[in-house]
Amino acid sequence: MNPVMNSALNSGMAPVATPFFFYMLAGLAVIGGVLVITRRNAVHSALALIVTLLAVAGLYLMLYAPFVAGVQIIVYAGGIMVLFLFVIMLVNIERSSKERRFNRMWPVGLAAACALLALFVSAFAKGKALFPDRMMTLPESSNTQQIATMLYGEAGRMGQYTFAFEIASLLLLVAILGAVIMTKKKI
Amino acid sequence: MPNFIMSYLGSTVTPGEAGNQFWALIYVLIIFAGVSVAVICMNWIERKALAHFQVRLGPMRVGPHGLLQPIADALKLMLKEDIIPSEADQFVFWVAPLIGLLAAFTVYTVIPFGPSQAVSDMNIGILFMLGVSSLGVLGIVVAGWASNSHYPLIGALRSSAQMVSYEVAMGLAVVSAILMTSLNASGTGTLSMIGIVQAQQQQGVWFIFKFFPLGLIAFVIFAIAMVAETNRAPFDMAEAESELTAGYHTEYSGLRWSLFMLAEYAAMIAVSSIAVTLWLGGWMRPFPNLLNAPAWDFIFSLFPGLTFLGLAAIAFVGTARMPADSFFKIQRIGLAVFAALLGFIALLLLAIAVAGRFADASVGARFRDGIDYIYWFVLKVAVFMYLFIWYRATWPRYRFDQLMKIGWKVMLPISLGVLVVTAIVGVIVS
Amino acid sequence: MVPITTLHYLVVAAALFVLGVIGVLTRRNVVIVLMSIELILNAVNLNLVAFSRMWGNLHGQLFAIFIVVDAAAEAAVGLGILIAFFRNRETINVDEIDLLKW
Amino acid sequence: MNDVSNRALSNLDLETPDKTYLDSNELVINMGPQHPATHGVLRVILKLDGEKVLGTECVIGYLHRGVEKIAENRTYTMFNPYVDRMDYVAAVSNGLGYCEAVEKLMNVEAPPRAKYIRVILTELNRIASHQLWLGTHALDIGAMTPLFYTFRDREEILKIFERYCGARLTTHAFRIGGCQYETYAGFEKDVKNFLAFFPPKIDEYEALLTTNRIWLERTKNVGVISGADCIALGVTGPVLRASGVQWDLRKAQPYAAYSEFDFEIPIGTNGDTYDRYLVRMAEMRQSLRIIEQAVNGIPEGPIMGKVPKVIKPPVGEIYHSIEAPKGELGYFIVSDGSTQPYRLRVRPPSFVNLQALDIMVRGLLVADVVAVIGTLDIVLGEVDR
Repeated sequence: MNPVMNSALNSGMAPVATPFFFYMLAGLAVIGGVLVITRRNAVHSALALIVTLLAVAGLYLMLYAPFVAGVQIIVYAGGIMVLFLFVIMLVNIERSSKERRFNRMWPVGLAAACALLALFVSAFAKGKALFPDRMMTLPESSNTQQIATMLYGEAGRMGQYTFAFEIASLLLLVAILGAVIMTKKKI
Repeated sequence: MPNFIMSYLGSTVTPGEAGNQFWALIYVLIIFAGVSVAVICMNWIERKALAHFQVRLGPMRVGPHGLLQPIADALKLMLKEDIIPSEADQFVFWVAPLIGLLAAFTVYTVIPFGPSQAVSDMNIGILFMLGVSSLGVLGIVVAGWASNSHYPLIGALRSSAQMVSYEVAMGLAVVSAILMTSLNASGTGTLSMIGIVQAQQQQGVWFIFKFFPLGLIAFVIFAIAMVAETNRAPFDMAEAESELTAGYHTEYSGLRWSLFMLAEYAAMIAVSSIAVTLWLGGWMRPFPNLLNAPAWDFIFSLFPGLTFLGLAAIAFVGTARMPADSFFKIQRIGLAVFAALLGFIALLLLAIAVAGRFADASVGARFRDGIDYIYWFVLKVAVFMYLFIWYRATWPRYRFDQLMKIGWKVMLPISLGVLVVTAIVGVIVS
Repeated sequence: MVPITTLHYLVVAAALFVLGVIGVLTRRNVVIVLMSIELILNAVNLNLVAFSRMWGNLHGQLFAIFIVVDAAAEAAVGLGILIAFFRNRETINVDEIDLLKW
Repeated sequence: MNDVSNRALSNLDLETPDKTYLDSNELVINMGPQHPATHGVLRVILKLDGEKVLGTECVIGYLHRGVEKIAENRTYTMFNPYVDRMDYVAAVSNGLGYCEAVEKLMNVEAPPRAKYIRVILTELNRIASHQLWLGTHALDIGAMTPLFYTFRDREEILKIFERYCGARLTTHAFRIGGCQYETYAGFEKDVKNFLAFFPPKIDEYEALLTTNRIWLERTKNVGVISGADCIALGVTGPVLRASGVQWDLRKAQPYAAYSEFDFEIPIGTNGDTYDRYLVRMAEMRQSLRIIEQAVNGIPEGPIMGKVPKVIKPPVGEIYHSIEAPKGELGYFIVSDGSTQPYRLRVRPPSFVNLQALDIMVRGLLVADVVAVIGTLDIVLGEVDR
């Protein structure tokens, strides 16, 4: 057994934040994002969005957030995007695919977005010092347990986010009811 | 270089965990080849078993007892013209089967064939698996839409609704099994596939028998949901032949169609692996804690070899029973060679078992154990695959609204109830 | 190569955010507008998770999970409104959805 | 009743029942003529709301061969084989109906032995037809296996046909005035063997389906049609009887030797697909009863009545109908005294029963359309003629 392997074995996990994977995933995400807003056909947009979502899930893995990555894949790629595709198929898009892609106010919108971009650029350029160069190595193997502890608490103590969690579940319930009522034909 | 290759042998963790990209790649290739071969075998077995259920013979012409039929089929499908309808959305039509295939095969990165016989041991293993296998529906939906035809569209709508709703019950059943992993001294559960099996080993019980009948109910719910999830009979609404001609792949032909089939069977094996891992003790042989003397290890390690020996015997009997006509000469020779091959594998496996017993080198013992683990895992999965065929031969097809009714009004409440009761019992016990 | 720092992730997130904003402001198809909103939410999530790693605690990841919950609720309600609207008006273009009452 | 016939007549009017909403997902689907579950070349245009059927329109005629017109250009004897090609799964029944109609027109009667042979073969054919129906119907609903079981057992019946007349499917078994062939040696033994062989097989089919949960869910309360609706539409056969109307021409207007046998007419109560299934299963058992009585009491004697070499019925017209496996099969023949019919009209049960499809499937789902087409037991050769 060579020493390199040994050290990798001992540290438990080799560092995953290699620049190559970062640039690949970031590139995929941004290209997907561009395709989402430029494709004429909504299904193509949805497929591009799925690519973006999966790439972002990969980025989460590189940020030592495996649980968030899993949730991203299950909820976003497996749930929300299927819902989107379902709705795209329900509404007839043949007509809209032949029409103008962008609305009449598109120069204004583009200008506003550019202004936002400029704001971001200036913020990142000027406030670089605000984002220190350090990258913590989070304990990956107990990530899920720690998130659970923060959500539900432990040893009979309420977690920091238990109340927020309950509110979120209430929000979901309301959303389900709202969606069901709105899509019903006759109320 | 030999040193580099050898470095991993004798290790007790997965290559992903060891950070060994070389062995991870080898494992990926082995799994890819293994799953493809398994799908081919499954194809033959399904046709044969289904035929015998239905008082037919099944494929008999291509090779002895049709053994070469899947290969002939694969060749035919590859050579067929790849038709893309002119009104179809070319790119999406082209890419849809690949999505399904990718999702089905990606799942295998975390399936534990043994404590170290997996590509990687992700600590969100089961979450990853559920998530990625749920991506398969995207391929189906998109294929149905891209065909630009009514039957595929209805098939796609059906399957998306079906898979999304059964995922809920499936997920809840899985959670109740994950709850059981935390019933150990430290009180921490795990989402890792390997960890789940090890938890069953530590607690000395397969989760299907844990808190009887809670584990059993959760398992049954999962077993039903996984049939619906893979669009197999009696839930094969998405490709219901008598209603929608062929459902979402009506417009597909040739290689692209065979990719859908490959994805479907790979997904079947994948969900069966989840069930085996969560409830049936994964790679563990029967009674690993009770019968743990080295002698028992040895006896159980003979099983793979004996199984192949049995298969070889069946093939030899088949050879002997073939008509003595000269017309069947080539077939007889072929079957005899196949039987000899099986016998050779059997002898090899038996030799490894014996060598592992007496030569106590770490690599040799590990190799023996590895074969043992993989054998028991594959055996358990094979039972599920047989059940899939059995369902298909026995039952009529559910109607779509009945399927949704069962999913939402029966399976979901039961799985929620099982989850709650499991949690309560778990708290009381610990 | 430059080591990957938090700022790298922030730049990716900013790019996704701006793309999302462009989509929301310029596209006519409501479905794509909703997808652009998902893009924006993802950009925010990426920021939060990157910050979580920067500070070495999990609050950012938790917030990301809450945002995913939010996104699911938003998608369900948004698409519900969309279907109800399409059923009544047979259009899904934002600039034709301009009546408060009919 | 009037309302029913109006609904049946407004078959082509595929209006959406509720117009308060512009429906977003109204879909028109063309089911067939190339479709695995339309039993041949039936084409059904379905108007769907999602998966709910709003209306149907049957397009038929893809298998039209002009059988009735051919009859006008053939002598009575020469036309006899053509009737086998209408309902090709129940060719014997077709031949029986035609031969009896011409006999009635000519005022001759087949001798008793011929009548008994006719009854045995016709009832065997009824069983074969029901077996084929069961297999394909179950396959439509998704159960593959019964198809192969029924085909395995149907083979025994076809073997008897083959030994009797040389043909398995289009038998051309009867002649005007009686039967052409005397029974072969061992006919009675073969039939008796079948009588012993078949009852356990019916139990086998029933074990697969009758109490199967999925089968019950798929067939109960699906495609319900009331007895009054059936009568208004002229639906006959097992479909009518499953709706609770006790109407069987074998009892109502006995023909051949049916008046001499003791059997029951199974009827249903709800008129749904499950009842039609039960009625046909019971009919198979009743057919066995008839065959048993016939084969035990078969008289000796001639097999051909007194008919001239050249069949030349007197001027006149006749309508004669029999209970085919699918319902009332009637022949209306107008004779101008020549060797060829002036006009021949067939009342095919499948064609008439198909009219009920629309009112049976409205409001159901696509999957039920397939089940209902299967339960109507249509044969397109007979619908199109």
